[in-house]
Amino acid sequence: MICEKTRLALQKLFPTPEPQEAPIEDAGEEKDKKVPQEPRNNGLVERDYAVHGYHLDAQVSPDQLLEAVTIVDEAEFFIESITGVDWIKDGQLEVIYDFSRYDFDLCRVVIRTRVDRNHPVVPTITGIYAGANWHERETHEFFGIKFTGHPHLVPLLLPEDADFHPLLKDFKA
Amino acid sequence: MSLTLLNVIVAVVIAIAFAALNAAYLVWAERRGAARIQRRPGPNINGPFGLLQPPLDGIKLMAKQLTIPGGADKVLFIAAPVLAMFPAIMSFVTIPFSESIVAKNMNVGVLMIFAFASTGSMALVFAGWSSRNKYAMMSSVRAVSQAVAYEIPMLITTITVVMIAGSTDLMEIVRQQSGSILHWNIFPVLGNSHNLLMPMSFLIFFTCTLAETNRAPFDLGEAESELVAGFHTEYGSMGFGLFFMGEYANIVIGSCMTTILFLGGWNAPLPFLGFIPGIFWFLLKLYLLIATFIWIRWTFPRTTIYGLLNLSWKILIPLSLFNLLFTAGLIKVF
Amino acid sequence: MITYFTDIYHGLISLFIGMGITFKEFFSPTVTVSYPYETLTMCDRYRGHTQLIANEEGKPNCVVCGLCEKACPSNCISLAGEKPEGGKKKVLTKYILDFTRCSLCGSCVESCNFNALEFSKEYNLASTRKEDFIFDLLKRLEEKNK
Amino acid sequence: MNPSMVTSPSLFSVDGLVGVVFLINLVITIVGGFIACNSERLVRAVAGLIVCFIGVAGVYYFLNSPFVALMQVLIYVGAVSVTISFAIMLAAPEEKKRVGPAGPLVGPAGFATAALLAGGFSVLAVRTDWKVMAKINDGSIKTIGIELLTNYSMVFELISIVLLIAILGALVIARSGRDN
Amino acid sequence: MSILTLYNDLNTFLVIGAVLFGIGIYGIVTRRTLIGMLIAAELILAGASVNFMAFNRFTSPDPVTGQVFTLFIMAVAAAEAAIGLSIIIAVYRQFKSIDAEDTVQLKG
Amino acid sequence: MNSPIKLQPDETFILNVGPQHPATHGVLRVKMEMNGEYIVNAETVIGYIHRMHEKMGEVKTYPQFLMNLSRMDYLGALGYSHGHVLLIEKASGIEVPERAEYIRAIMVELNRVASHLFWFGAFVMDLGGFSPLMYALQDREYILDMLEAVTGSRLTYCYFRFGGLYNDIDDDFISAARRFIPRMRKSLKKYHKLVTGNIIFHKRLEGIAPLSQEMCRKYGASSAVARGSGINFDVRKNEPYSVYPEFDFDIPVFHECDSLARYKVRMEEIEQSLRIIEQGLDKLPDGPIMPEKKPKLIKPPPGDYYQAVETARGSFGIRLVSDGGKTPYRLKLRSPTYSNMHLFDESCRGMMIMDALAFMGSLDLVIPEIDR
Repeated sequence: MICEKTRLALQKLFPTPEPQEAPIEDAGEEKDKKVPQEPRNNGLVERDYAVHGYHLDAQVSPDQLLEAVTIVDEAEFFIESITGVDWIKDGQLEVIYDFSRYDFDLCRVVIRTRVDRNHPVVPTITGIYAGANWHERETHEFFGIKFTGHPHLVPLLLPEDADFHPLLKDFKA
Repeated sequence: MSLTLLNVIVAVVIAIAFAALNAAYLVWAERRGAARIQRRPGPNINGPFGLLQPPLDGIKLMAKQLTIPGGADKVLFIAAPVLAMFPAIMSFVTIPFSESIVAKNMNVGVLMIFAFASTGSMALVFAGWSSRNKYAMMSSVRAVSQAVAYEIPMLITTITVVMIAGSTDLMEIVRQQSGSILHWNIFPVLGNSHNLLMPMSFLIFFTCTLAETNRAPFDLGEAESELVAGFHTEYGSMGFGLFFMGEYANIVIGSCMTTILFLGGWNAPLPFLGFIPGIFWFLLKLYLLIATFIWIRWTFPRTTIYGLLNLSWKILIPLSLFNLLFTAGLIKVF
Repeated sequence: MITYFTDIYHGLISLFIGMGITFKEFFSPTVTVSYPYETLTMCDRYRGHTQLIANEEGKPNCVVCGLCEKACPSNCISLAGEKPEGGKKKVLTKYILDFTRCSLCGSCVESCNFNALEFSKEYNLASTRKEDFIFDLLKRLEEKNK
Repeated sequence: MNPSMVTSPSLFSVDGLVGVVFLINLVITIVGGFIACNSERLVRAVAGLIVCFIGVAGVYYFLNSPFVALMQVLIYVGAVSVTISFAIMLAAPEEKKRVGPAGPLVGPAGFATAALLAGGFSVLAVRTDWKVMAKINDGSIKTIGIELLTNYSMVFELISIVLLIAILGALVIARSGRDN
Repeated sequence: MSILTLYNDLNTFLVIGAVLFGIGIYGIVTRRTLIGMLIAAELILAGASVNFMAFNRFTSPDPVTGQVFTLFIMAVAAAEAAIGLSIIIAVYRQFKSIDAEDTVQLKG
Repeated sequence: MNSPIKLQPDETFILNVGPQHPATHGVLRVKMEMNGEYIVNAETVIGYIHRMHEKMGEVKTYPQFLMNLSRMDYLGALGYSHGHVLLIEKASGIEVPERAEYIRAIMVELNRVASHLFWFGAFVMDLGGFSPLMYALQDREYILDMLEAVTGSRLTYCYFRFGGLYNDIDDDFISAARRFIPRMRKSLKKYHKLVTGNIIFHKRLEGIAPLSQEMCRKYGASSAVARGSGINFDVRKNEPYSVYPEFDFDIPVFHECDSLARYKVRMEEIEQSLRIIEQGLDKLPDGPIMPEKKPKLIKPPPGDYYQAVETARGSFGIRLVSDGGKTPYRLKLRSPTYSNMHLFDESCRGMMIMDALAFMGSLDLVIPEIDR
């Protein structure tokens, strides 16, 4: 129900449905790890909840992000968390937004966006979700991703003078 | 006049000793009582029943260094704890513990105690101000508004009792309550007034005593979950010790006043028990009241500052004013 | 106006109920144990620091396979062994447990396939020196055997 | 130490001790007054005021009027000083302004004026031949009460009206400032 | 007339009154803030009260008059403190200062 | 409580509540801009005990990370471990025996009761009442004794394993748990009489810090913070996991949105947890506690997995990004109080400091869990 609605709403962001599936999505199947994984293309994928724990997985480009989050906001989702993943082999950083609903009509939506590792800039969603503030600050200090338009982008958990980003894969303590 | 002045000086010395002893052992009683309420044993290692704990604590406090925070007003910082003890000790002078045990009975005894009690809040103001600490500062602002708010119903209720007794002499007030338990001011049956509102004025007076002595649930001045330790945040060693003793001395004074004004002072509850000396009954009532103080402290959560002021201005003051008018009417009619 | 008085009344009643409860508690027995004078026995599965299990001869069961060392998430185990002349099995010569880093997860005990490690019931450990918590378990075993 | 010791009571007699206490009391009063007017910090001034007023209460006690002495403590220390310290806390929360004399010349000039006035009054008082009466009031609260409600009932009423108006006025002024 | 019997002499009390009065005058002239002036004014009133009480004790045919006057002065002082302080607080709200010189503009 | 006094910025001062303050229960610091007793602005400063569990997760193998979860929230440790083991089991397809799942549920609920009891005591202590803490600790001690007899530790349990449990429960535990339930119900009645009914307590919490549903949604609040605002949300019901669908229990929801509602929700949750424990003990099947076939080395296939569980403090989410290796590629721990605490800054504006600290107490904070 709500999943379907959200899927349709999010689908509008991607004018042409992407036919191909990136290898990373094929969980459960045994894959040869030697094969270099291609970065996944933008698009919307429905996931198996029993395996992955969420329903919709939308990868958008950074400039589509606000649009996608607005759709989620209008469908009355709450923000669960924001985090990053460092895909060092692809030279990319991924920002993952988790959304869920205060409802028995279960639907978990994951919105993700990928940015260049050397120039990680993502628009902030604090204007839509005030609670994204801390999550974005945390992602900023752990990954060095800049959230443009963030009201108070200073270190939250790390010391004030920390100039490193510990969750980057090339960080060695 | 000259002899009485000497008496007063001697009495002050005795009062200091009494206050200090009481304060020390009330700390012990408080800790034991709190522990029992919380099903713990409490201090029980030093001496029998832990009775050596207070002197040892005192020695520890005195052995510590008195630190004065930078930027503090040194003179006031040191003067404040002394000022906290001063009114309580002065008040002991005029309290009649029995028919014969009184340092200096004054015919304005009631006034004397309230005059000195009212200076107590200034100690908190000075302590809070001179510490140069924001928590202490906020605490002293609270202490002032609290003192102003609760002095009024307390005085009005006292005036009610004074009107019934027709005297401000503490001994005279107690003498009029002699007979049996039913003659005490708290019970309106056989007493002087037949005022049915007396139990209520007892409750008002007792509540005001709790508030005036900064005891839980009215301990907003030192609300440790908000203001860390309030006005004595910056005090250590004997400065803290004096505040502590001052608090307990004030409790003793407040309970003495409650005993005298409402519970018949040194009078025995039943006439045939009169062979037991009055001091026994006085101290029994006094320590029962103090036990209630302790009991209340370990039962209730703390009020808020506006809840406290609302209680005073919206409930206690109107009720005590009504009580005053009612009593005046009764006295006029009968 | 009526609510004014009923509020006061109910408030007072609630206060007296609370005082009644603490009054009852005042006369209930204490539930605490005054610790240094009385102690409780630890339950069977209590997790103190680990210790070596000895066989009948008083020698440790350990065969120095090093599984516990690998399993430990905090790298607090270091052990060494040597093959004595003519012997078949390796013999433990050193088993150091850095208890300052141990988080008592039990991975080492679980990983041991030779019944050589167990949790002790030791809980009275206090020291002001860090070095006191670097245990030589072999030595401890010898002391225990004495 | 004192040449007129012969006619005076011994220092260690009871009367002598009373005299010593009175002198201490005097010193407390005057010193308190000086602190109240000279200290830079207003809170210290309030402390001085309290010390001074306790001294004044002692003076009243020596004038055989314990009731007025206690009223002095109750009203000045318990009420007026508390109110003043309240105002200090509300008005100057961070103690930004140290409070001293207004100008370099005001201090000496003020001191001269004050000294002249005080000295003049003292000389006037000492020079005048007052008719001291042997009759001493008994300091009883009852007499004062009866007098207040009979001969001086006008004063009594006036006090009540003044206090009432003061309370109302204070409320009105403090309230109206709040909306600005 | 010894220094130890001063408390039995009318002149002593009159001099105390005069000294308190003088201190008060000095304070009122030199203080810059309104609260300081108020404190000084209280001292002046105290000086007057001491005089009243002294005359009441030593020379009055009616032993109550002076005491009643002193009580009256106390009530007036309390009222004055209340009014004065509420004015001070109102002034502070207006000017963010309790310095008498900052508040010359009395247009409100 | 909105301030009736117009706030003027030049009259404010900064008050540092924390990092060492009796009301913050740990090293939390709130920089408050105050106007007298009123808070004009507040900024929460966290991270004083940040330990970077997420990075530890990336360098440790899956079993080695097990014990870290109990260090996150030292009061309700088992709930967090539960989320972790469920996630890894889901990702690597390990079947869990039914008995193990039941025991897990019982343990988690016991731990939840223990955590709520401690919160109850600490919350009342924040409000100035000391004795309820001691009573709550007595009941909690009973739970800890039971848990210690099974798991071996009292606070930072390392009990759940991938696929099952560290060791089985015995009859002593079952009988102790059965005895505990009526005892706890009796204590709950006492707490309600002593604390909930108390007029002072009531006046302090009623109408304090109302949180709208919209606000909860925007900040992602969960647990009692959401349920006290009338949001019917509990991961155990909304997104059933483990054996929770087998149990009959209710989600307590209160619509007053204030601190008192949050308090009531948690107290009611204790009762519901007792119901779950009761049913769990009744339905407890026999069987093994570890699966028969379990991969020696846990290597979840590459992919992105998410698991949410309801811990004592709210909806705990754990995300695993696996590249098929021995260690996780990325492990994200979404802690519930992180979101709940985030609310504080915005909603405490204009409140008095004592109300704000009562509100902070009602959020049920465990600082290591915020900082991770």
